[in-house]
Amino acid sequence: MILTSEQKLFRDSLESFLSSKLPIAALRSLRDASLSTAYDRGVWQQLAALGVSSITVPTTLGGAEFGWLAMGAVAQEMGRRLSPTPLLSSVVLAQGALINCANLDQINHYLPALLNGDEVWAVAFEERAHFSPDSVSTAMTPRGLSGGKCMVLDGASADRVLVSALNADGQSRLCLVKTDALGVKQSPSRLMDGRQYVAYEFSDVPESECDWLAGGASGAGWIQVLNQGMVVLAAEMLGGARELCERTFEYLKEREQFDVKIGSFQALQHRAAHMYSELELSQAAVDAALVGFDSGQGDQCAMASAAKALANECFQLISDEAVQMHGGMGVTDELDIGLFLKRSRVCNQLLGNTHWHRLRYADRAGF
Amino acid sequence: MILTSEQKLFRDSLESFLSSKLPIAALRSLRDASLSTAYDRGVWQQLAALGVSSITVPTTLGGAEFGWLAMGAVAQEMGRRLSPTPLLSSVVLAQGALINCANLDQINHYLPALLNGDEVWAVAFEERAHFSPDSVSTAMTPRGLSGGKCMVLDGASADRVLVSALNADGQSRLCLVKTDALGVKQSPSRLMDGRQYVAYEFSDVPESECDWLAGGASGAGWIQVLNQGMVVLAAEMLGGARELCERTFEYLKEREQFDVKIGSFQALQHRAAHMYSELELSQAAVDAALVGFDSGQGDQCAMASAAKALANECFQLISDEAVQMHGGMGVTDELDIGLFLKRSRVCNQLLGNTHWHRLRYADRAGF
Amino acid sequence: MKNADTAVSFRTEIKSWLQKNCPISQRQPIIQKEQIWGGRNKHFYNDDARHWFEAARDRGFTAPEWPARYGGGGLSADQAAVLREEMQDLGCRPPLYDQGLWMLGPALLVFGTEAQKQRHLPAICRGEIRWAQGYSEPFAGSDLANLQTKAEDDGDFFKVTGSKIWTTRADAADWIFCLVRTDDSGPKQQGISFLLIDLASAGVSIAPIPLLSGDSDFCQTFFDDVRVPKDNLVGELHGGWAVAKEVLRHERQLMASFESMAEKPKLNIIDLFNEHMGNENAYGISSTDIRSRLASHLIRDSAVKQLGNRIAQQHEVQSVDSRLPLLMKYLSTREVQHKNEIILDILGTRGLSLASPDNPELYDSMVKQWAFDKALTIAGGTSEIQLNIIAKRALELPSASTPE
Amino acid sequence: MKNADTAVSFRTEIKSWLQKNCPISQRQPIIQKEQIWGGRNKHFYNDDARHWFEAARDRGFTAPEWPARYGGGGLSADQAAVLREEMQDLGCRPPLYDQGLWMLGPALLVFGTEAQKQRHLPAICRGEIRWAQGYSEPFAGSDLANLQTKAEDDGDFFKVTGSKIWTTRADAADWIFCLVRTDDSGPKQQGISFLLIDLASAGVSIAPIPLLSGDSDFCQTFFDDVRVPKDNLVGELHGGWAVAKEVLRHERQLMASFESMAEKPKLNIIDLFNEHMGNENAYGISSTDIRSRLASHLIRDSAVKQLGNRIAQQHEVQSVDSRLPLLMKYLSTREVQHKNEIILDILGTRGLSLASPDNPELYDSMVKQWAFDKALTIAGGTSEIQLNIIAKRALELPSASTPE
Repeated sequence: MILTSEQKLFRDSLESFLSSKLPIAALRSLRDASLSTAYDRGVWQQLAALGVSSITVPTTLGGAEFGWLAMGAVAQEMGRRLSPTPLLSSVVLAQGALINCANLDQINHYLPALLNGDEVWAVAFEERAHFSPDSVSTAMTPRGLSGGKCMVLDGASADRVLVSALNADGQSRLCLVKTDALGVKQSPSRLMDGRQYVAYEFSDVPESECDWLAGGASGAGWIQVLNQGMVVLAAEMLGGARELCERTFEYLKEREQFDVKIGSFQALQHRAAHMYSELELSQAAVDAALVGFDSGQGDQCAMASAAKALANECFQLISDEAVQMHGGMGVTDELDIGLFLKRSRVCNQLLGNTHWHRLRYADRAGF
Repeated sequence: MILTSEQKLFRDSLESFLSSKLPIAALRSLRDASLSTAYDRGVWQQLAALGVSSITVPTTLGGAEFGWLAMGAVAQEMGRRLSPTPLLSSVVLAQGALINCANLDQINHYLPALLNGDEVWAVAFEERAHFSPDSVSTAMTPRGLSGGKCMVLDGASADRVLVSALNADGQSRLCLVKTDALGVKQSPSRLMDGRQYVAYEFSDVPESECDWLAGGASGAGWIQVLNQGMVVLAAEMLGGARELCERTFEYLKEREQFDVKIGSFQALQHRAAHMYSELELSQAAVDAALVGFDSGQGDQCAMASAAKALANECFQLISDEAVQMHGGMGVTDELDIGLFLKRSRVCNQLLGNTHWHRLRYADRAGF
Repeated sequence: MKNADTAVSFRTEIKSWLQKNCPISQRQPIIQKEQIWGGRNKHFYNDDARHWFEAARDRGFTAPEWPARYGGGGLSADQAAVLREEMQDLGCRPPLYDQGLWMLGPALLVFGTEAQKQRHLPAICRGEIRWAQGYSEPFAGSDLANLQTKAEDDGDFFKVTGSKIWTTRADAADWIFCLVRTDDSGPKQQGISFLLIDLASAGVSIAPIPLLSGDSDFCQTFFDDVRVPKDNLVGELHGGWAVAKEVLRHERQLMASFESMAEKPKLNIIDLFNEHMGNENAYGISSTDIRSRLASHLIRDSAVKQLGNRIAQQHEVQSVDSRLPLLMKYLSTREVQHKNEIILDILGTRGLSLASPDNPELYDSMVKQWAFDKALTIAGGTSEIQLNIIAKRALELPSASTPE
Repeated sequence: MKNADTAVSFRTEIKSWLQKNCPISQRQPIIQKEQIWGGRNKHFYNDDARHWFEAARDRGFTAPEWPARYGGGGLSADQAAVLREEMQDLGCRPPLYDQGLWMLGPALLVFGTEAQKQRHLPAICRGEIRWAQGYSEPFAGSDLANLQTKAEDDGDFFKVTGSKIWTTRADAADWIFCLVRTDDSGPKQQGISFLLIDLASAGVSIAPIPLLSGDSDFCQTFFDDVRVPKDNLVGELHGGWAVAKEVLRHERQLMASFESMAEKPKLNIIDLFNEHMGNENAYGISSTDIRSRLASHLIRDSAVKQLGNRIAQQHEVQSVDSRLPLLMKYLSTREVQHKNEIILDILGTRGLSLASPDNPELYDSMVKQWAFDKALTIAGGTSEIQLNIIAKRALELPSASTPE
């Protein structure tokens, strides 16, 4: 991706911060932490102070307006380190939804605390085990908001949660609820990527606890937020895939078997070359989607689906090959390779698997 | 496949006959022959005299009752040489349908001429561009039999054609019609495999020209005939794939580039080993289905679909790799490699593509 | 079989013996924690397991084809096949799990001295000693012959120093069979010897290796000047490579049939599909994709089994295409991995946890299996080594110093 | 671009020039038989084609970036990019097809003498001479340097003997650029020279090679004591390898962008899908499979183009990741082949004919394209060679005498 010098400077400062504060060891310790911990909130406040929460926010709203390419670069750096942060959950999805789907009063009321890291939010939009954002049965009834949501990223560490639900008029909207509100129950779990995902149960949450986002374009706005989530996740995944490629190619150059470097075996060379080709191919699609968000040009849904579909396949291929090429060491927990492998499978299911995105792409392309 | 010594003797005599009478050159001259020629009928009569038309026919009906494994072995030898014969069209499909779906009078009336090669038949069961034997709109109307069929193998050389059609009661049955009967129109074409395929147009063919096969189990019988057609075709395809493997592996041992045999390049070795693994894997499925026909054990539809699905994938993989590994020579018409490649693509579409068979397998397996 | 009547009566006898001696609970699909492993610290999950083990042991059916004088069943190949078929038919669990049984024993029968056979084989058959395997080393990997663990001559003993990795459950084993270097002056495949070592010896220490699945079924085993009596040398001094290849042959067969040894999921994959793949999302027909992939897997999986049967039948008629057995490990391990990926896709976000309080244990164990099976294409000869072997031995492609 | 105003006015000027000079019929997707090839036997499909060719030729737009003094357009890289964009925008067909234009010319600009440039470049730009390429030989293949065609010193001439294969349409060409061996005493990449040969010379004979597609676009060209003036040597004597690599670089770029040069199907693949994939059979949802594969292809195809754009943008800002261009041929040729297989599957039994009276010509041409494109992963450096190059140059993996 071609960044401006300003964007590069930003990415480089982030990179050194992440290297010192959120190396892969951070994920390892998170695995053993209590289920209520999704990430280090202190580190997140420092990241917010560095501007991570305001990258794509317009200057008119107090943001940095650095653009989506910069966001992609940050996500990629986090992906390289498997950094547990609420970038996707709180910034891209929740804060994105606030900006895209709320009215100006709501934005002015809530945004500052998100930008400075004082608050973190989550978004609850899944009701099924396979991505299906249009399946919404959670609804506002005369007795209050009721329904269940699963797979809420970082949900147990959030101050508020945006819930996709049917409002009293039966329209699908986003509803902001404090996570400690009456009638909200959380069941956190840690999936195999070491990250926290929460199932929410809403039982007659009083109307007074619900703030419905009520911007003009909330339907289309929410779709665009999901598109942005898909692409930022794809960028993060490619960060992981790139890290794996680099580690694996290094290993091929170092490891000796049968008195030669294993990287001199042509069968492995061809597979390595294929991995690298797939990585750069996918990167091109992700970059194109990021550029598309900045320019507003092109079919945003199609570009987002292309990016996520390729990132899914690419990360799965490369993590499989990385494990196999590392041989016995690849299946141990001593190396980090397995952590990336497990992350790849979680990411595959998040925000749409490959087939889902292919079919959406086909829809958009008119066949 | 494990043949009895009797079966082996039979296969070996066939093999030497085919090598002298139907080498690949026979297919090459067929390509340039008139469209009305599907195969050399004189050679076919010799093959019939050798017993090729009676392999699976019960001795009670004058057959040899050599079993389906022997049939598979013969098909494989024909596949190795791309031999243009009506084995699939006239013996496995048409004669098989006669035996499976007709009553005894009909069998006694028609079978002898088929067994001794005096007559050859075709079967017309396709109405669409993708295999769909259940889609039958050809029907007997008060004015006679009317409808259209496509992809009739060897149709223009057949004396009679079995047509899947709705009888006067609206039941789907097979109807035997002489190919020169009133109201029958044929349009032959030669597809890229050099073989003849015919589109038939039936316009008010008089009832008197139609002999409806009327055995007890004509529905189930016809499905089993199709199963047998699928597996014999799969055996033929694997014959082609095996021939390609042998030719390609020989080429890898002979051809020098960069001062070494190209077969010493590990990337090619791994791909060759993979080709061979896929070949033997598919062979196991085809053999199992053939054994299943002989024993009557197992789900015949599931085994047939497994065999055809694997043969499709295997022949496509191996023909692609054979072309690529032969380099520039692989894309010329000088070598025979391209003939196998083209045959593989025709066979893919005949009697069901991979996806069709996977879904049928899933149906049978209950998911 | 020569005499059809004998065959029929043998089958009848076996069937009724199994029905009598194998309790119903031991005919259920096996669960890992209920497997019967031998050894000094033998533990039975319940009385039925103990009963089944003891009955099989006393009849020699823990090692049906081994000679009766070494504690085996003394069955012919044909008879053993009948026993296997009948056990499969009833769903009988293996009465004993042990690497000595699977790998060391067959090699001892070929290479062991009479004294070694008498000492070790009965103890294996009877589940008295549990064995671990000590082949791989941290710096050897696929290049097995590159091993560094040294056994120095020390009179009546060898003095062994070094370490072995991937020693499956060495922490629960009593003895280990090891490849050690006794001479490093010549080519590296020479100068290797095959030693049996009591893990209770002074100087042995064992550390589990955590895997990406979260389990630690494998260990690294360290030897620090461990004294091993020279009686424990199997085969020639410096001639251990031949013994090792025999063991390896059995290990690869084992890996190829790994699935049948492994814990069976409580839900088969077809039921899993039917239970989970409804019209789940906006692109509801996306289950067609998984349906097609599952069908493809099941078709290939059947074909792998059919290929295995074909090899077995060829053995029976003694007309073996020696190329076919080379394919089994490569094909079967790939297929297990395909299946696991399909399971993950069927489960969707239900199936992403290795251990979670609110996730049904069933799904967790499937995901653990996915992670664990990533090793199948590595252990016991990587897929790359398998392809090298196929290219060289089955296809006879020219050598480019391709290792195996 | 330095001066935005200039840029805008240049773009405006180009657009209006194109609109004026490129007839509407020349803005349709290209059909093979309507391509404009140069040469002594130049033939125009119709007057529009002649008009478009002559207008482009006179403006130097057959070779926009070549210097005007050699008949080119004399445009800067930025200006040429604007021209390309505007031509693409209007759908203008290439005004001239020629291997001299694509491959020889760029190499002559680097390695040719002034006399050679003046003699050959204008004739190329003006479509007066049609060129063929003579690299491959029957026994060389990917191992290009292993060539055997000999050029012996014969005073003011070379005497050339041997043969070249895969000489695209040599039967229609006027001249050929060849690699020949002038010295076989040293390493094989040395002792090669780059010669220009008039195909009208005595001793040249040409035989078409029939392809599996049924066409014969390629020839084998034989040289039997052909006398070639020494003026026709390009680059150093024995130093032809450097020239060849420059040509090859352009050929690989050409192969990567082959699709845009090739005949466009009259029906795009999405329309083809919509037209043909109804609920055709009992397993009617099987079109989901092709739908998914088609989406996958289109996604990858877009990504290949996006990668190409990224490389172009990097060129603009002069910060090129030199690894990326190495990927293009491998990725793009694969994708074309994927597309062709999907087309076959969409067409089903409608699409299995290379030439048949009752099959619409449209489908035949698609199938021919399928067959022809099988060569894309072979010609101009096989995919295997591309992977070797990526492994070595982009990934810097250790050499195992992997050829490129």
